Amino acid sequence: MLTALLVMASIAVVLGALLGFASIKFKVEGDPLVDQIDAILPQTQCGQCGFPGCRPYATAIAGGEAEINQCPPGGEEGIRKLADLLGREFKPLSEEHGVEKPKSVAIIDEQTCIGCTLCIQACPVDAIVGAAKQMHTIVAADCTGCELCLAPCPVDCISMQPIAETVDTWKWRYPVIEIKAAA
Amino acid sequence: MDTQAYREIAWNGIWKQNCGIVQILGLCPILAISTNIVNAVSLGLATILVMAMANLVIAALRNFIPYEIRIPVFILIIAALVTVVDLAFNAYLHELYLVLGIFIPLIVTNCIVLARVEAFAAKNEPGGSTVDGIAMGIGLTLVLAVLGAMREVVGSGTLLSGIDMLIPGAQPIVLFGADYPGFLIAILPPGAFIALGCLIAGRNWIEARKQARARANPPAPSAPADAPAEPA
Amino acid sequence: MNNSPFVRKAASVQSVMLQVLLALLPGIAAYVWFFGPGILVQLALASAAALAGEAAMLAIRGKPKALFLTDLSAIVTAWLIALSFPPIVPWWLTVTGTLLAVVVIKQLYGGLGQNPFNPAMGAFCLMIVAYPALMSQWPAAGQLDFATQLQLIFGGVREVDAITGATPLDALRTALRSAASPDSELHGLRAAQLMDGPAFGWLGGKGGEWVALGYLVGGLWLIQRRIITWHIPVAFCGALFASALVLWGLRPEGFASPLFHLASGGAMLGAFFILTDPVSGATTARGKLLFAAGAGVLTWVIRSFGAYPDGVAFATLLMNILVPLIDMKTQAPVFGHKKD
Amino acid sequence: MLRKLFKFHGGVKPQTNKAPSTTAPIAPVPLPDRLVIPLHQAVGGHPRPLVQPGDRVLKGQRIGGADGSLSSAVHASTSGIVRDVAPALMPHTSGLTTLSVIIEPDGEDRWAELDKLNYRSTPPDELRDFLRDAGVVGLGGAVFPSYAKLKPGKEGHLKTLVINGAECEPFITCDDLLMRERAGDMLKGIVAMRHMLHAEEVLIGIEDNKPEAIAAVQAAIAASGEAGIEAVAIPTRYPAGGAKQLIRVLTGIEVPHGRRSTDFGVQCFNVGTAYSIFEALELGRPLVSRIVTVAGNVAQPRNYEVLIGTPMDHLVRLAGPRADTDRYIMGGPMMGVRMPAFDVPVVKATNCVLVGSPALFPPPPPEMPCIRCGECAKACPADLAPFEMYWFSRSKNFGKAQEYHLFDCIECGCCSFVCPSHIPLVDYFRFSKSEIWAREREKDAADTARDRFEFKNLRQEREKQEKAEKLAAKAAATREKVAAGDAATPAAAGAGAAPAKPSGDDAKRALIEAAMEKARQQKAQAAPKNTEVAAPEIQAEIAAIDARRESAAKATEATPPAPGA
Amino acid sequence: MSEPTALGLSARTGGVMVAFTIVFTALMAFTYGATKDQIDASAAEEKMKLISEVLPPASYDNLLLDDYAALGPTRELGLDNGGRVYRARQAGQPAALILETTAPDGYSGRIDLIVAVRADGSVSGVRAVTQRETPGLGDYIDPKKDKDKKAPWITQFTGLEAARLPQCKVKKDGGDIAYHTGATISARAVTNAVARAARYAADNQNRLFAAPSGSTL
Repeated sequence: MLTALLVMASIAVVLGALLGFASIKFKVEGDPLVDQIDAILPQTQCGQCGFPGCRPYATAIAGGEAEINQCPPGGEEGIRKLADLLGREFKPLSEEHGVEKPKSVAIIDEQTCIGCTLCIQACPVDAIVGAAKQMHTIVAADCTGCELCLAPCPVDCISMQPIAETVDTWKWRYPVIEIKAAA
Repeated sequence: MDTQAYREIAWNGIWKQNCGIVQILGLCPILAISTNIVNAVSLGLATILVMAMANLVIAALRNFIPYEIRIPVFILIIAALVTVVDLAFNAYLHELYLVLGIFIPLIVTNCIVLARVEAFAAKNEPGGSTVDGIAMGIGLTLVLAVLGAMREVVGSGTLLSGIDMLIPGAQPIVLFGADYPGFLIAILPPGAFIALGCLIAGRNWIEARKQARARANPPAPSAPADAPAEPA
Repeated sequence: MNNSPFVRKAASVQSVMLQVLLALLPGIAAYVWFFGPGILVQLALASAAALAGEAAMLAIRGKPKALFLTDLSAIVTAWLIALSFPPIVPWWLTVTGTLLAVVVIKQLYGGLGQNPFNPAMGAFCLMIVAYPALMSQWPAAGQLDFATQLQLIFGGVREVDAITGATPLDALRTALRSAASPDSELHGLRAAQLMDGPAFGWLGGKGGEWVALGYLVGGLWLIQRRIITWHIPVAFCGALFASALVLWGLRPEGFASPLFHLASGGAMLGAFFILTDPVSGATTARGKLLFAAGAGVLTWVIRSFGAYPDGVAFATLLMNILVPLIDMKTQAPVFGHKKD
Repeated sequence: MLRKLFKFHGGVKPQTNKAPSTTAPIAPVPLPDRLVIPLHQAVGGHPRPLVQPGDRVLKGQRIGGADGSLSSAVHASTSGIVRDVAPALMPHTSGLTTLSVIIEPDGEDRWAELDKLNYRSTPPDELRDFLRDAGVVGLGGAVFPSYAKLKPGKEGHLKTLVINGAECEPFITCDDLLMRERAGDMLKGIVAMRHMLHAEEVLIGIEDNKPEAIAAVQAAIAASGEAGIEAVAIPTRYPAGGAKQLIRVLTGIEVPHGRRSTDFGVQCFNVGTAYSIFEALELGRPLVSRIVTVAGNVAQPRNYEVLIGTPMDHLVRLAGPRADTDRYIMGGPMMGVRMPAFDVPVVKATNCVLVGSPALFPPPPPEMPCIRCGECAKACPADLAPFEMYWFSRSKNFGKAQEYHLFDCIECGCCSFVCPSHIPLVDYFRFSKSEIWAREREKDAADTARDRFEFKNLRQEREKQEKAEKLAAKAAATREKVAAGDAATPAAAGAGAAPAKPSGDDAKRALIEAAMEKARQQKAQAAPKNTEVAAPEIQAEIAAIDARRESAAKATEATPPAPGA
Repeated sequence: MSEPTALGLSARTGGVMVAFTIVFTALMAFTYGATKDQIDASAAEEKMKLISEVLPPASYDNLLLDDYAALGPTRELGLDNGGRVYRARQAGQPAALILETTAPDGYSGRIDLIVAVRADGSVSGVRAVTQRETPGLGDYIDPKKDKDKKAPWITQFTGLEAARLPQCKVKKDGGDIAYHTGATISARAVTNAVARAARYAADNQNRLFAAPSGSTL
């Protein structure tokens, strides 16, 4: 009886000490999860999720402070990827954060623009060029379609235009050949 | 904790996070012991007992357990409780003990016990933890019971055979008469997998239908009471 | 409107399946000749059950019935079931087995092309585990007339112990066990001597060897028609032969000869018709060799040491599980990426 | 003289249907009313237009200039007037438009002044620029600018120059007829290419179902007296005319996906390309026409010498299309592209206009599930496992599809051709490829956006810091000044320090001001925001009104417009 | 709480671990002590129940479980690691021997049996203790698995007289014992083991009864 107790106790001492030691020695720093989440997010930096940019949202998801369904530009596919990555259940896009829209770019109506630079400050990716009292223009290739420039414009000269399909962006559709029940 | 929270925990354990057919934990005893209802339910009851006690004890002691050694301590506590139950079965329900055999000690390694302790009891107060342990145990027992019933009925055409081990003098129910040839595979291990697969499919089907119906007529937006800390 | 290519070869699933059915005919003819026309009743039963099960499942799953019922894949499954079950199992056993194959093993996994397991062999395994006694009773060649067979198939009470025996495979294994035991009168006899009984022919079971020859002929025709390739039959037979040869060579009194293994049980049916099922089998050339060789070795192991008499069905299912892995690991190098 | 030939894996033997269109010689085509010449006809950058509506152009005049490192010029195919430079429907399944020059012929078909060139005495770079400006591209169907391929590899010379006269697609005979009728000129083009590439040997691969062409080419070689050029008959099997397959058959070399064949000492050109190089170098004529087979559902299948930009229906009318014609296919039945309309123009890539009808090319039978029979893998000339790629493409598991070498697929159509389940395998692969490309574009865009966002944050942080430093410095300086000035001239100090006087007080005022400004802005924003509920037309109207007001009262302060309603 | 050092934390976790170990080991020890007698009694009862199936309790009057002789490896009984022989006595006179025996040649491996042989050489009864024969095929040697509940196959050995022992073979081998088609091997293995055990009991009866209780032969 006593032997058993002694054996158990000594195992306990060794094990306990070892684990305590290991927990300090092998501490893991950093959080690669945030990077993985950030890679899934569309990087529009639109803030519709309620966070100031994609990375802060990724950090919030990793920390369990945000749901995975708050990113309208990422759409349903983005939510599915996040759900897969995190092993969470898929949820439809939360309506309070917006709806999925076709990819667009902002266009400045150059007749109306007064050159106030407010949109330049709002643009998260520096895709608007121009200077005070000068007409602004948007670098379409860099525009993420975040719509953040729409609200600050005092003369509402910015509009969103869906990206048109070209031969280079045209996609073959998923082949669907109807099998008729009568066939 | 209020009643609503307890109800949430219970529902979680019995249906939403059912360890048998949702988390698919503890397969070894589920598959091995569910050859008939009596064996299945007996092991289920033993597991409920262990889970309730383990959750209670660990929730009560959770503030004294350093984070670094929590797993060995949990295992130690669970092992001790299982040993107690094992010895008790051996002493007072010996015949059943012979049938359940190795599976009572194996409760120690049943992932569901450690999973609940780690995921719930270590973070919640004893009352809720006990309810969680019991609910999870009931969830497991229900799966075991249904599985046992399916396999027993299909495999040998009886129900509650071996009930006399629990209640002396009780008689099993013979469903299809003595001439029933028996679908032997149901009682053998492959049958356990097939039956469990059917159960999982059945639950998924119910859930899918529920979701489809919810999508068809969305409920008025109301903030549902958040379940207590539930790991993903 | 469709895109290129705008022309197509005249090939269809239906014609593939039809040729498989035709290739089974020589074996069936030998079967009828030696064991009586009872097998035809079983073939009809299985076919009817398969079509009924398929139709019901297609209706439930909302799939086009006419298209899938005429692809003949259910009939192929039905025939393989009837040919691998003992010819005198009761009708309900054939029907249950076929329904399990078509409904559970094929349709529940998604129907044609989706089943990871060979439906016929899946049904065989389920049935032999569920009804081992019924599935182990084989009449010897010419033993039963058609009336008795019909009575056994459709009749109620079966006094089968008196009139049937085990398969030649099982009989020889039993005899070899006895021969190995010092208590037995058969002690010390070799396989060739043990095969002196009325159940045995010159290679395998009496009659059974001719049926196997029929399957071989049909299978060779399938290879010639390019429906199947040589890889699977050759690898399976080779592996079965080789593994049997080793222990037979060492202890001929304890193990059956390689030729006996090839000529008995489901070996030929498996080699040409079951393992070659493209849906559940390996598809790459090297994968086919590996898959079939594995099945061959497993067949011999199960036959020699397992709890059930024949091993083809279990070996097939076990190798079916490995198919995705085998296929993944045996991808042929693609154009330009070969290492010379 | 028998050459050791190699085999490529797979392939199929569809009915060739070549005989009817080879009975008559190549015929000219009368000038159409209108030529539509797309500016982007070759792989690479979009050429920029060099003409404007109303311009008069001569045949062979450049109308599109090569743009970027890989691009090829475009020329007027006949003399006439430029009617328009506008997007027009292009010969592509998508039915999209592309910037095109629309020319109304004047009927004179007058050549512009042509420069010839002695290739033997011209430096290689100049020669390549000349060919680029002559618009010479691969006429086998890939339309890759030829000048970019006419560079010897790193070693400075090439082992084998392969000339592709295999023409494996059913129905198409344009190369066959070219070789029969113009073998001598074509050979001159080949000799020029050999010169540019410093090729040791030239192998002209021709499928053995074209004995006349083989004989003609052999005769031309004999006549030219060139050594080291050989016309090789290769077994007829589709797709023997695929560049990689032909190289494999003739040399045994397999050029992997994503590698240049010059790295392996081989380069491959189409016979049509060779002929147009001859025309460009020896006659100075840029690529303005090509030989096109018209076949299929027509009364007299035949080959025509067609001006680039000729509408296809104009061309097909000559061959007598049958009444049940329902589509044109550009190319052959295996890899051809269904045209979105009948009047799309013939372009440099058009080797054949295949006229289709439901009877000739019936719609495929219903698609059955894949039974993994492996027929497609047996037929695949790229040694792929199409059924696996199909499985993953169908479930949109693109990563896995790529693992099975999706991008090695040459879309030859052999797998779809043999599939007993009638699965449109190639369609799935096209779908997957374009999805993967789209995703890569998206990912690149996201990465750029991330970088730019991070940079902006960094910049803002830096600016804030600099501002704070500046402020602090300024404050310190003022304080010093105040401290110093207190004794001397309090009045001056008061004036000077007013904006940044006691820091607490000042900051507070700035805050208040900022808040007020913000409120003003918000108010300003709120007003137009009301209009968001209005219909887009009304919004546009308001915008227009605003614009007018804006321009009218430029000098005056822009006041927020009153709510529209 | 400040950042602990590795050694400090080790000491603390080690200490806590020991405390938990001592408390819960004590709990187990206590339960063990409390249930030990009951468990022993249950185990003995279990054994007696099995024995009573092969030998009626009325045919002896000694404390059977205490009156045994241990056997070393015994080839005749198929015991590779030894076993026990219980000796039933009526009024001090030999009544029966209960032998643990093993049939090594079952279809799926060894079959452990207990065989009761009366002093007159007849077989009183046989039971399979552990077996792994093919379910539904060869497992009828265990009466619990035998479909024929009224006359299980193994009861053919009950009361088998000494004179009939030479015929203790399956019918296929020319004996009296019936078997099921397709599953000869299991039946033959058990039958042969019973015959061997009976022969061994007859040959060694005196020696077995004479050995002191608890001794090893």
